Amino acid sequence: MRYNLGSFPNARNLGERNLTAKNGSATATRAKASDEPDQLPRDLLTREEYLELFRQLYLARYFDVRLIKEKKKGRLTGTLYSSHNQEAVLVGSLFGLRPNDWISPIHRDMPAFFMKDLRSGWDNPDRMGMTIEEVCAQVWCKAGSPGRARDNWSHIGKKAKHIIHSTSMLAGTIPVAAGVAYADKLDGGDTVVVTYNGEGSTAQGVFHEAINFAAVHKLAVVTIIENNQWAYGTPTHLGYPLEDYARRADGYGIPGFIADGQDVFDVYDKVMQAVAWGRSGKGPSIVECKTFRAYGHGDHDDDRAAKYRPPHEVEEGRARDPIAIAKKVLLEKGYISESESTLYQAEGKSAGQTTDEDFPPEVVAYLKRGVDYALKSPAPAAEEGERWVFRV
Amino acid sequence: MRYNLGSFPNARNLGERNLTAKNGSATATRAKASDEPDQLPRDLLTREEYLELFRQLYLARYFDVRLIKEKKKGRLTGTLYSSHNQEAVLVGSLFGLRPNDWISPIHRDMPAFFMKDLRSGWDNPDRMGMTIEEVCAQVWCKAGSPGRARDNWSHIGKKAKHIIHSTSMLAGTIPVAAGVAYADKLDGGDTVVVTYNGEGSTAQGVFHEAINFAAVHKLAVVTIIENNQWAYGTPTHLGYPLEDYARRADGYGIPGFIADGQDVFDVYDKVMQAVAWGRSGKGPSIVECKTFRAYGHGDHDDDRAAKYRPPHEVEEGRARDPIAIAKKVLLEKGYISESESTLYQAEGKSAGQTTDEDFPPEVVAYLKRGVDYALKSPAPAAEEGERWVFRV
Amino acid sequence: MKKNFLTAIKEALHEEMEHNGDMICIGEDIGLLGGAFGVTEGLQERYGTGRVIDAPISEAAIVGSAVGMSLNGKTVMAEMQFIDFISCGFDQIVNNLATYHYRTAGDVDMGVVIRGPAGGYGGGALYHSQMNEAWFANSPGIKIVCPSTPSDAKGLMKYALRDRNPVLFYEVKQLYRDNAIAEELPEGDYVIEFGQASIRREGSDLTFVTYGQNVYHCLKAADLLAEEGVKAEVIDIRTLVPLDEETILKSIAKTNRLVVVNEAPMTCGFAGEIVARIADKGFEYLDAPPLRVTRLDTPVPWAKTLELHVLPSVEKIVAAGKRVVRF
Amino acid sequence: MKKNFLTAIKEALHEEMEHNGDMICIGEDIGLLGGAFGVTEGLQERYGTGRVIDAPISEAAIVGSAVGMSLNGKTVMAEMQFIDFISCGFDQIVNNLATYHYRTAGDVDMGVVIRGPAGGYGGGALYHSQMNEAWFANSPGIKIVCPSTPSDAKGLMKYALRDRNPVLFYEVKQLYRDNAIAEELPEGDYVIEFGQASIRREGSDLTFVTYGQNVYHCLKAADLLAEEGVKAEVIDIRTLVPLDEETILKSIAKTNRLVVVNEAPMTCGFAGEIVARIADKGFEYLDAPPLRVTRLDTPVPWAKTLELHVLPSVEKIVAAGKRVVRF
Ligand SMILES: Cc1ncc(C[n+]2csc(CCOP(=O)(O)OP(=O)(O)O)c2C)c(N)n1
Ligand SMILES: Cc1ncc(C[n+]2csc(CCOP(=O)(O)OP(=O)(O)O)c2C)c(N)n1
Ligand SMILES: [Mg+2]
Ligand SMILES: [Mg+2]
Repeated sequence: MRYNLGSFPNARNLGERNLTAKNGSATATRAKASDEPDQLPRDLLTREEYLELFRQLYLARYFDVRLIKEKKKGRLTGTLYSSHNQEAVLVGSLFGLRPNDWISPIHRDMPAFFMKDLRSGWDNPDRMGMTIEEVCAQVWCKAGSPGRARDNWSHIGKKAKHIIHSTSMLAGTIPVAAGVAYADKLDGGDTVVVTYNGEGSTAQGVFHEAINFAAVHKLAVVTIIENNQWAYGTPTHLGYPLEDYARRADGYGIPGFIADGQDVFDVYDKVMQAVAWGRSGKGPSIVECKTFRAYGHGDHDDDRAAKYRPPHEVEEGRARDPIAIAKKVLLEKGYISESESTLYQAEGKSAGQTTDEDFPPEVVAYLKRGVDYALKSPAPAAEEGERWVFRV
Repeated sequence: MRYNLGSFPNARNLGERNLTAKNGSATATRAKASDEPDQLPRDLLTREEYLELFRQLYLARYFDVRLIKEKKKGRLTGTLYSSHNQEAVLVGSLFGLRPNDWISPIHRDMPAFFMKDLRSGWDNPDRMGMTIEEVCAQVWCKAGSPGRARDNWSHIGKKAKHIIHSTSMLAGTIPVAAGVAYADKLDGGDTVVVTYNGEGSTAQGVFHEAINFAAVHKLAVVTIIENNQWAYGTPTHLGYPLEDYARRADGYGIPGFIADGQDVFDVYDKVMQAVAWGRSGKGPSIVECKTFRAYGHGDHDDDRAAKYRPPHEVEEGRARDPIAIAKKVLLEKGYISESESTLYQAEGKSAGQTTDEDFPPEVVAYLKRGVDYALKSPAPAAEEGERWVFRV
Repeated sequence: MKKNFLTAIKEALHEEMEHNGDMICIGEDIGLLGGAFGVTEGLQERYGTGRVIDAPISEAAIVGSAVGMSLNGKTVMAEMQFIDFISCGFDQIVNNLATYHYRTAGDVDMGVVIRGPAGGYGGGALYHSQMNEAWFANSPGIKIVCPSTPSDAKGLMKYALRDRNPVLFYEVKQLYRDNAIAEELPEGDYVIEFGQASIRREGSDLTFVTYGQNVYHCLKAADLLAEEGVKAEVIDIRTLVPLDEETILKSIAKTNRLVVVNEAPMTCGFAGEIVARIADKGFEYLDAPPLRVTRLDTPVPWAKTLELHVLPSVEKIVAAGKRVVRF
Repeated sequence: MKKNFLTAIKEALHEEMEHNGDMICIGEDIGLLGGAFGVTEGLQERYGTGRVIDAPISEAAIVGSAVGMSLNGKTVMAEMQFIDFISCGFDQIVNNLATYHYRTAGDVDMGVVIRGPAGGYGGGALYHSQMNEAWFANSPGIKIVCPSTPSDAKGLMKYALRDRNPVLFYEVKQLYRDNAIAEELPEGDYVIEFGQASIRREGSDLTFVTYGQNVYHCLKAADLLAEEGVKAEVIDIRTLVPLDEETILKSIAKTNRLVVVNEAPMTCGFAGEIVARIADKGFEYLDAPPLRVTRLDTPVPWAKTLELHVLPSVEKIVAAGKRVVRF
């Protein structure tokens, strides 16, 4: 027997991967040019909206930083899947949605639960998103969580707020999203359902079944692929033969957009195009956001990740901090001044390096409200363990 | 609540479907031009090989016709999934394989089990295919079947002959094929694995998982999509949003060939290109063969199918009989004379309309051997029902 | 007019589609064709392609999208063309559908009924003969139904489609067109609540507990035993989850002997579950070992000789009955 | 040197990879990372990317391709990152892998071991806590193993990798690095044949039958009962399929009392299977109802309060022990 190992894809031979979206190189099927808007969606945003997008990046970052610190201090249970360095994907994709659009965040998208429809007012009680209190109560594993701490971390949601709950089984929520969209279409609605997925998860069979079903029925499902270059300890080329995961779309004849996941405005543009496509009845689409996972897969993996990932790649990946990139845009546009731009300097810092001073005070205060609530919330009573198996 | 039914794909509104492959219209990713052979594979075939291909069409047709008649007489148990009118897909795809290549036929591919490596001699005992006796014993549900009548109809195979057994679960054999190819590659081999699948089955999750895996590892798996326009009672546009199922390939960056499934030579050409691609280590590919299901999904469905399928579509689909099309080519090439061409006239006839005179005598004799064997073979002994749960 | 089992289910579906404008049906070939067995015939013609979906061959997407439709206000009937293919949608059922109410602390309920033709004795071989209910009985959050008569089928199906809990509905395909069991269906809006076993024959010497087509094997066995003076009671549990333990216990208190019959593989099947519950809660009643007559721990093979060898038969049931009364 | 549970399994894998040049390992993150828990550490470095495959996140393709590799002459270890995710490869296991030998009348055998971290008590919530062995026990053709000590884990894993039958290997992840159970591993080529229960503690008053981490809960319960003068025997079955009924029956013949403990949901779980078998074959030995202490029929919830409420505890086991001795 001859072993012929050389010809197998080798995880240890990463070669050079391109961590950023190449402009104009999108080989994936795109929405037809005639369907593209005359101006980029961001051109319609006001200065205030630009600033709000920017502020939300800080909010997402601060939430993650705070959780990392709490976890390090042993105050949280379960695994933390950091969204550090991937905030632009969440903020940019959520910002342009209508309040009653649906979303389904997954493990790395914790901030999405309270950032949905944040535009309707951070403290607006009618806002179509979860409250910071609810999300913190969940993270702290308390009865105040909407799921009463029955399933962990990102496995929450809220029907009334149009946030779909996921199981752990990756890509398993895409068919649910398709079903939600189907029901909405049947009722003559025009909401869009945005699902979040890691690039590794796109290999799941149910990913294919769900997108195929959505494509046949032209359902308004936007599938965001957060391509952070790693699926746990597996690099992208072992999960899919092509560099651009957006090309998964080609197999269904649906648009596959590619966004620079570090540029919140580019994410906003591409997602808004996909959303418009869906809302107008043209069907599902995929938006691949090229980003980079800053830390380990989960916090338990930080040390091992430092070994399996090439240091230069990590450095390069972290260097493109979404806060820095957005800040540059705001400066260029003259929406903030030089001196304003140095007020909060969270960018380029690891969680441990940041202090509260690196974030706008309203961001710090917002989270404090959540944490205070969580700390005061009790643990669920033991007997609840046997409740709600069936609806009675 | 407003119902908005009009915008759902309507099975009753078939519109005009194109039942034949349009030359040059293959929108699917194709093997690069530089990889295409200078001449078509068929150009390398001798006159004798042309005639053998032609003869094998009769053999496949006769097998099916005989089974239909037996079933009608109530002599067979289980469901018959007729391959009538789809013979060119089987014959054309099997003809160019090397003896030790692997295949995995499914429900509509019964003739494939004994037609594999038929080129090595119909009666060659070392041939890498199953015998007509074995296959008939299976159809007659007898102990002489290689599976001893433990699973039904097409659920047979033979490890030593490199024929993979399928379960009923559609597309479930593609990962098995990928595993076979992987093991072969690891051992430094260069066999190719050809899997057969209906177009409807491509919607299964495991189809996606298996092709993705094969594409990542560049495994020599050729997936043939027998697009016979119907998946049981469901027309193609309700299973996939695009007309050409070969475009499934685009999502994996692998070649997607389209063959005229009624033209045995075109099937041969396209499959041989796919096989060469795989054998040379370039990875998996898909070959969509456009064909048409002559009867019901299974024989139990003949009457209902006559209702759910538009008569003009059935007429048009049956009109392009693969035997007639091959005959025309042989005539044009001068490989048979006008008078030879009228010797056997199975083409254009339904099973019931044919007699043994419509087929070459050696074909009739070959099948007789199988049927005689089957009739003599005993039913399996009851106690065998509890054997082979585990290997002991 | 007497109606068969299939017609009873068809009527239930039509009535619920009529009554509930938010109900959707999804499955392979259920619309244009009307289903492999014709159970859904006429539905798409009447309610349109929007509410009656001919799905791609994608069991996971069928179940998963049913979950989403239910989340968004619908009631969904999802057909598995054969219950055997449920294995391809397995994760969506046990981990998503079944747990949704639990993990959301009641925020979300699931109005999803998964139904399909099931069971052996028809020469269907490994993949068209299964009774795989035990997988789901061991997956908390799913109700499981398996009726044996047309009227039970209708009443239970209508209840299932109104219960905002996931329901798995096993339809014995050998009974679909069995004229011997055809019957007049109750008038009006006939609904049977879950958790009520039906005593199909009264007896004092031993109790057969069963469901599905084995009900008829047990009734036949009871006939044969009666010829020898042994009076067997036959209980058709009708719903497995929830299980009517009370009726079984009451019977065992009287007969002191239990034989459970079903056609799933023995190990970890629902027959063993009934035995285990009665061995615990009815221990003092039992005068003989509680027995199981089930499929052997094998797949269902194709050839008739083989199939009958591994499945429960009237003979095997009679033998088990004799064993417990002679103990 | 004492070695922990995880090391024992790791050693078994390394030894079999060394000994069997036709063995392949496949799973998510098992190569470059060395597995989520590190069980496969060092394998890819040593045996290369050809024999140790970092698979895409595709459980069905992992199992299905393992079937194909085995068909083509290989022995395959397929890892589920958590045994919970086996639901995504379910069809390939129960309908393809498990039945291959049966439906080919022995032409094909399957040298495939599926292994993965399993079990609760770790705050893993619904999808990182499962013991779903009953699904497979009800699916003929799969052997099922669940060891509780490092040496059992090693010996059984090596046997599994040489048995040309499909094997499902449940590794209790809470035991992986539990120093309290670390032990010297037997020298040499240590292999334990399936179907041999291990009597972990002798006793004469009642018998606990269990496996996996509940072995330790039962031992602890036996300690507590001993303080009250009750002598409990503790049997660790080690393999569920095949099951060593003889050892259990012998014990019951002596103690006349049975309590089965496992952490799967009660209904149709393996605890019920053991009860049903003993209720049949050991009926005359039993002086008290055979009891089960299992997870409640709920998913495994996250918060510690909730999780402990639904899982078996030493207290619940002691209570069941008292109930049977006082009966
Ligand atoms: C069906 C399934 N298989 C395996 C896992 C274990 N798992 C959790 S996260 C993960 C990696 C996911 O990678 P990716 O989709 O790229 O998302 P990322 O974590 O990078 O954001 C794996 C393998 C799972 N949750 N579900
Ligand atoms: C997983 C699964 N779901 C459903 C079925 C039932 N079924 C058998 S054949 C068939 C239609 C297949 O259509 P296609 O793949 O186009 O093949 P064709 O019969 O047209 O050759 C269906 C739905 C099955 N066998 N497996
Ligand atoms: Mg990733
Ligand atoms: Mg077809």
